[in-house]
Amino acid sequence: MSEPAEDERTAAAAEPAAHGVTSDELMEVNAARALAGSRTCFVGIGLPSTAANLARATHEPDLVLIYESGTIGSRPTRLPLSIGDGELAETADAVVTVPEMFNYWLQGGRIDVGFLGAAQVDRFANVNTTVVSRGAGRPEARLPGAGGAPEIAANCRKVLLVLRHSRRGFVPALDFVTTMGHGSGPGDRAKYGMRGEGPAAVITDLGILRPDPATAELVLTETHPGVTVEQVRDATGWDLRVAPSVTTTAPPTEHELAALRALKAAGRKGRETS
Amino acid sequence: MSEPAEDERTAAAAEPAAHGVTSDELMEVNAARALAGSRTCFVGIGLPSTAANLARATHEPDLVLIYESGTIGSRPTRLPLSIGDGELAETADAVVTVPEMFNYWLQGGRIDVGFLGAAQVDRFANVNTTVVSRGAGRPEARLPGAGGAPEIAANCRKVLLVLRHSRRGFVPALDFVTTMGHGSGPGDRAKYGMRGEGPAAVITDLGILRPDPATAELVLTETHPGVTVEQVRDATGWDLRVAPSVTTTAPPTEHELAALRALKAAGRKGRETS
Amino acid sequence: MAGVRSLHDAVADLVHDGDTVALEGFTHLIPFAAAHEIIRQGITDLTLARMTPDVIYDQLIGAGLVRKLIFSWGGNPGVGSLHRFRDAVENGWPRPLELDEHSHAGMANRYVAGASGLPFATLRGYRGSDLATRTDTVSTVTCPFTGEELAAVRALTPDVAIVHAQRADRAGNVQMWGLTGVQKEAVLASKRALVTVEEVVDALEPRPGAVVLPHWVLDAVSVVPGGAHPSYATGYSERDNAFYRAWDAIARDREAFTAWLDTEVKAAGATGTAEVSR
Amino acid sequence: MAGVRSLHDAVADLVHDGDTVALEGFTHLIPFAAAHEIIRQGITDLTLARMTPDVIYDQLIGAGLVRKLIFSWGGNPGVGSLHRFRDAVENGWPRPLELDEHSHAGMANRYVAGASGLPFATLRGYRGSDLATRTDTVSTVTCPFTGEELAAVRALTPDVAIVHAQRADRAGNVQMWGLTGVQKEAVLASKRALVTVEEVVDALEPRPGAVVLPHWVLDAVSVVPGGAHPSYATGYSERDNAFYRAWDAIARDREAFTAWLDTEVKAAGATGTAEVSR
Repeated sequence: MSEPAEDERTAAAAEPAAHGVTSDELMEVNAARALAGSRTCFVGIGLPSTAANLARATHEPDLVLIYESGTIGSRPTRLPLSIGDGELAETADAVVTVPEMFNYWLQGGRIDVGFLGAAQVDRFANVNTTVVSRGAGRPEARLPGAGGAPEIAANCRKVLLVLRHSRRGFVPALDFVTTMGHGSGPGDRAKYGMRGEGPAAVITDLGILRPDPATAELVLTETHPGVTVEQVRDATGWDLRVAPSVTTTAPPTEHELAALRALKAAGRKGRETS
Repeated sequence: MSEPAEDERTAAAAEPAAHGVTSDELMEVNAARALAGSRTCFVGIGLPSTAANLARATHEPDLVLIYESGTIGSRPTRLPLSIGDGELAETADAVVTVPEMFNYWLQGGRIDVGFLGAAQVDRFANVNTTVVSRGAGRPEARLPGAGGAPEIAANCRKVLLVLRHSRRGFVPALDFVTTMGHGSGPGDRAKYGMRGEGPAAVITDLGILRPDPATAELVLTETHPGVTVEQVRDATGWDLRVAPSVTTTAPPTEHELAALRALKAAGRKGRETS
Repeated sequence: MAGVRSLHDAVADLVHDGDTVALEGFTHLIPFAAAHEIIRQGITDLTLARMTPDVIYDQLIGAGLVRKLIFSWGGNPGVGSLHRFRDAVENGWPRPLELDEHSHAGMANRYVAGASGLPFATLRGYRGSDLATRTDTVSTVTCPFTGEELAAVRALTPDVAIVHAQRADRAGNVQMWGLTGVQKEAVLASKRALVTVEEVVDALEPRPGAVVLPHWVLDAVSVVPGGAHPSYATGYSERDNAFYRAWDAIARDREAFTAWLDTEVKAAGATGTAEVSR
Repeated sequence: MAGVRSLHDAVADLVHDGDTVALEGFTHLIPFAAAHEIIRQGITDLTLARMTPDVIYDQLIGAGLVRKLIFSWGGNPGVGSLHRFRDAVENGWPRPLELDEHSHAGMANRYVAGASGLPFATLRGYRGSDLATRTDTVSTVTCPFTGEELAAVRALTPDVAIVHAQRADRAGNVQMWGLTGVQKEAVLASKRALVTVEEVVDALEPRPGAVVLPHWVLDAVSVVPGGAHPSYATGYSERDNAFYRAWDAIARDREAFTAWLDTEVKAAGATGTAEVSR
């Protein structure tokens, strides 16, 4: 369920966007904002963890962070490298076993938001983190696999996805459906007996896509400052639908940006010294 | 699974047997001896708990006592009144939840002996602790119910039963089968997919019955000192089979008797002061 | 989201006539004070669920508030029968009592299924027993891999769970330790949950064997020191075994029981002195 | 019955060619030293089970000892791919690797079923996912009460479980705390179990969050201080994140990996200095 190569990609994507803000920072700030009003979040490692911790550091100080390693209510002071960093347990309200986490807490339907990364997403916000085809005669490229994602997406009240925008990531057809988002359209989640409403937003470094309530197909609803609709359509592997009025996301506030950069600096420092 | 009225009955049955030893003490000492060679015992409250604690105090100091309240390796200094007395937890190697106890420890097939009491037993060592018929037109007499017994008897490697001998208790046909012992004879446990060998002995205040390996029917194999075979047959509600050579149980040693009386005195004292 | 509330208000808000209520606690931490508040408020037609009914359910049953009991072992541990329970089952006094009777393993797994959001649980249980003939919440399921037939029990999802714990913090997070039985499962299986605690503290220092229930899975926390008596709260009190033994004589007689209920529960509550709550 | 034994002897006795082995630990307490001993002894044709294969399985796979992997997430957490795992899957180097791939919820429940003596477990899982099309250990089961169809996963019952823990007492009882993941389930699901520990102490003082595994469910305990490195043991060490990042470059290249394995595992073991055991 995680972004496998967070560190490397962050470095690559660090070119400044508008106002000295990188496109990754726009993604992360908007991903954090998407948690407004949520009480509990099942947090994937990598970008989702950055977003959830930023939300805690800014507008949702009481957000309960839940990591699949068994921690409930973690309050890390730095971004964890792995989902089982010691600080996640030491600062938690409760630590439970992994089976208890998946059965009582996730499957029990108690968690507001499942926040996931993805390698490939399709127009119905289904996710592939398993294998990617490299064409005829070549072996499939192996991704990490499902992790907790299929059941996180099925059992949380809603799902947020965060990943960088590219034609490699936003594909017309998944090579493998690891995690069902909206299936093949409206009604599919109900047909499969899934609890939550499914993916409510896909936050990228270019903007935000949301499912059309009527068709469940992802629609571009917001772009980040300085990003055009055409840029987003170019970076999407299918003919991306666009909302009648696409708005621009508010630029990061100084507080958001400072909090995000402090979290990341603490994470780097923590990783070097530990 | 427990003897409901331990205290009252102990008082009533306290008339001295041979050598100043009561018939209850003979039962308890022999019940403790039946644990020889066992490593782990799932302990019912009442007589089984007395026996298991006496075994620990005498010949099986390393016997691991497991109580369904969740304690593994309890070392009580006095006989607990209930299965959830604080000392059982405080002295345990581990305390687990009740579901974990039944699923991982009992159903997992890890426990050598299940030690149970009973209200009614039949010739195949099936047990009733649910309801007793009081005859036509009268309501059934209500007993406490199953507790852990059905799964203890199914999942431990073997089962020991301990109860006082009477025609009310040793009946030709159970009014209700709460807990299957040997069913209706050999092969029944295998038919039901049960793990352990089932009841290996029924220890009473008069002697010891054991299942005939060929028929699974309980046979009188031992009487306590001063008890005749006729006495046992008279106290049994069916035509009790008797082994070709019935032996006499060894009288309690001074050590056994002293340990038993010390445990009971500590139990009484603990109950009064707590 | 749990708020710290008076026991009176919490019970009045969360427990309604006709509800299925699980007041759990395996010998330890039995929520007697909350049961007494239910009695004082006369909340009735209840279906009560509990592995070990114990004296707490003897009192609720004798008070005439219970229509049905879901359980696996109904005795006064180490002492004898629950006479009010028996009187209700055998003689219908003060009203008939319907039973849904299980083994401990079955009851524990019914709560596990409820807590896990599953409609049933699987176990190696009830084999060769007549229990399954008297309930419609035991069935069978076949393993799709091995073909083996196993017992299935229906998930238990009470309307309300009530448990007692040692402590809560000011946010309403609850901490309990010692024998924690099936309480977490009962709370998580239920639609609503009330916890009575010995005290509220500033911070829940981690303790060996402690279970923490986050405030956001609870609906109310009430401070009721001694709220488990005659059961106990490890670290705060000891089990009042003398009360359990004395209960036998009280419960054996309908009049003695009724008098006890009037003076010790109904009158005590009216003056507000029996349990300090805030 | 666990005895305290040298890691060499414990591994030699308990782990055999062709076994299914679960070396568990969710980021925390990963039993690296035991894995290195398996590599030194060249125990091969293994089926490895683990929720999060991590660098430990990258090493075993790269060493050519693994025939099949049962898992749910195979990455280097926060860093990137497991290159030896990918090389085996994508290119069959040094040998082909068969996969039995699950979700975390499915894997956790496979261990739960194993620990519980059940042939399968039920969950709300795999719905709408292609995962079930590539494994024969996911199926469905129908609730006998509601008719709902749910996912069933086959019990996982490894031949051997190997875990790392903080401490053991002289009887071989083991105590671990911090993130304890799925280790208890893995140990109880397996036919044999080996635990490496940081130290042996006279008595296991109770600790918050501690899990105790009694000696009588274990087959051997070996004292291996630092035996989880580069993973960590809460209270004894911190996660060596630098090693995890450095692993990416080592594992990316077959020759670099082979050289690393020779010097850091095979040679180190030969001199007996890498892990102190007794």
